Amino acid sequence: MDVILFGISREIVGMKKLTISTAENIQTVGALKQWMKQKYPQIEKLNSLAVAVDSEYADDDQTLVDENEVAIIPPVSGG
Amino acid sequence: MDVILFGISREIVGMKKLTISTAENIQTVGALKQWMKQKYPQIEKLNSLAVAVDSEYADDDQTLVDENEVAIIPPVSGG
Amino acid sequence: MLVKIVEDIDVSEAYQYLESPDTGAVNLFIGTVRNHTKGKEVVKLVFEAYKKMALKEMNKLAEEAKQRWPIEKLLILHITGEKKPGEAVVAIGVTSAHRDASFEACRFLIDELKKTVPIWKKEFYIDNSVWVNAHP
Amino acid sequence: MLVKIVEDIDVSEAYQYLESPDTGAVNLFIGTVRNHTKGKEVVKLVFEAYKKMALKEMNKLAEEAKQRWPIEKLLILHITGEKKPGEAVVAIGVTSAHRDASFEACRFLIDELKKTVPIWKKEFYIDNSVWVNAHP
Repeated sequence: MDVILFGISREIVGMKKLTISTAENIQTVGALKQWMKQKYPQIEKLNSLAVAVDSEYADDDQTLVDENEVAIIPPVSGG
Repeated sequence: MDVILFGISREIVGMKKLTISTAENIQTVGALKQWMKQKYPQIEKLNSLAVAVDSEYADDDQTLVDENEVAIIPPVSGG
Repeated sequence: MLVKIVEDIDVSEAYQYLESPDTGAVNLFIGTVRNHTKGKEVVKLVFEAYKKMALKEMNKLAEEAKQRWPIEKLLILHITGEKKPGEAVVAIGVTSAHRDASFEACRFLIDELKKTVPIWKKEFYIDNSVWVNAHP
Repeated sequence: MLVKIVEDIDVSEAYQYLESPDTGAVNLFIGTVRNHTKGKEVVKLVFEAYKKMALKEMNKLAEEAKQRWPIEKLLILHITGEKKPGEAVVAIGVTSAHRDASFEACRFLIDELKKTVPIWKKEFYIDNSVWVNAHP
């Protein structure tokens, strides 16, 4: 599963895109958030953490499939 | 006393400036309003009628002297 | 602070005046001539001002706004003369550090301007014309 | 309706888009880079967007505003890339028949944009830099 990264989460991870092995067995948005926080503890310190699936904000219980476009959304600051 | 006129009051009177004789004995803003309404009955039909003395809105009891710049202010509609 | 009665409003110039590196928010309100009112087609508007007093009243409003909100720059422009549908007749602009003040002060200024500033507009339709607000 | 992510904002072009002979009120909000924040001098800002999603969210806000207010024209522009103090980073514009709708919808759009649209800004000071809002 590909996960795209922006802003501070891109900097924390040090990559624009993470390709997570199916062996990690991440099946939901909530599981992805947990995985991110464990792998990159600085993610935990952010004001908020959202995930977008196919460019829509997604709830924690939403199921992820390999074809989804998944993005980590750190606290927004447009305007 | 000179009285300057704008907008609909200018059109009702048919002049940009009225020069009122001292013989009319108009001593206050209120008296001027009364005089205007009697002389030009259509003034009475306006939504409101204000008088400015030296380019400030004036109360009815304000005294008028010959040196004042007096203006009739019909309902404003700027903007 | 730029308070003027002008022949034409140039929105681009107005914004240039309001720009500032010190502050983050600009709110700009532009009132324009509508091509219809109460179901009637409007051909043009003609604005007349008691210029000396209008400027005094506009400056009073500007001072009041500056008392009430932290304002960096403030602009009030009103035209006189003849304007066609789509043309700008009034521009109010407020620059401030944060958007609250710019929105609120801009709204205050246009609302009060319409109440107190001695400017009058006559609306011309195809067949007649009317001084706006004059009669109930 | 004009919703775009752009490199630069031209306020004069934005106003040209918003002009309309059918309506009387245009409210335009411009957010610019401030040269200081919390007592620190700001050298520049860099904006990054999840462009596809940002446009989707901006369009959702535009649609919501059109549901809530009688809007004739609506514009949302946001830049990405590097901007210096004084430069515009966001423009929101609403044209409507009367000023209530233009002020309220414009305010709604900028408030919501800041909450939901996936755009991020990094503030650069003389000695360091910070992703705005990232940390408590």
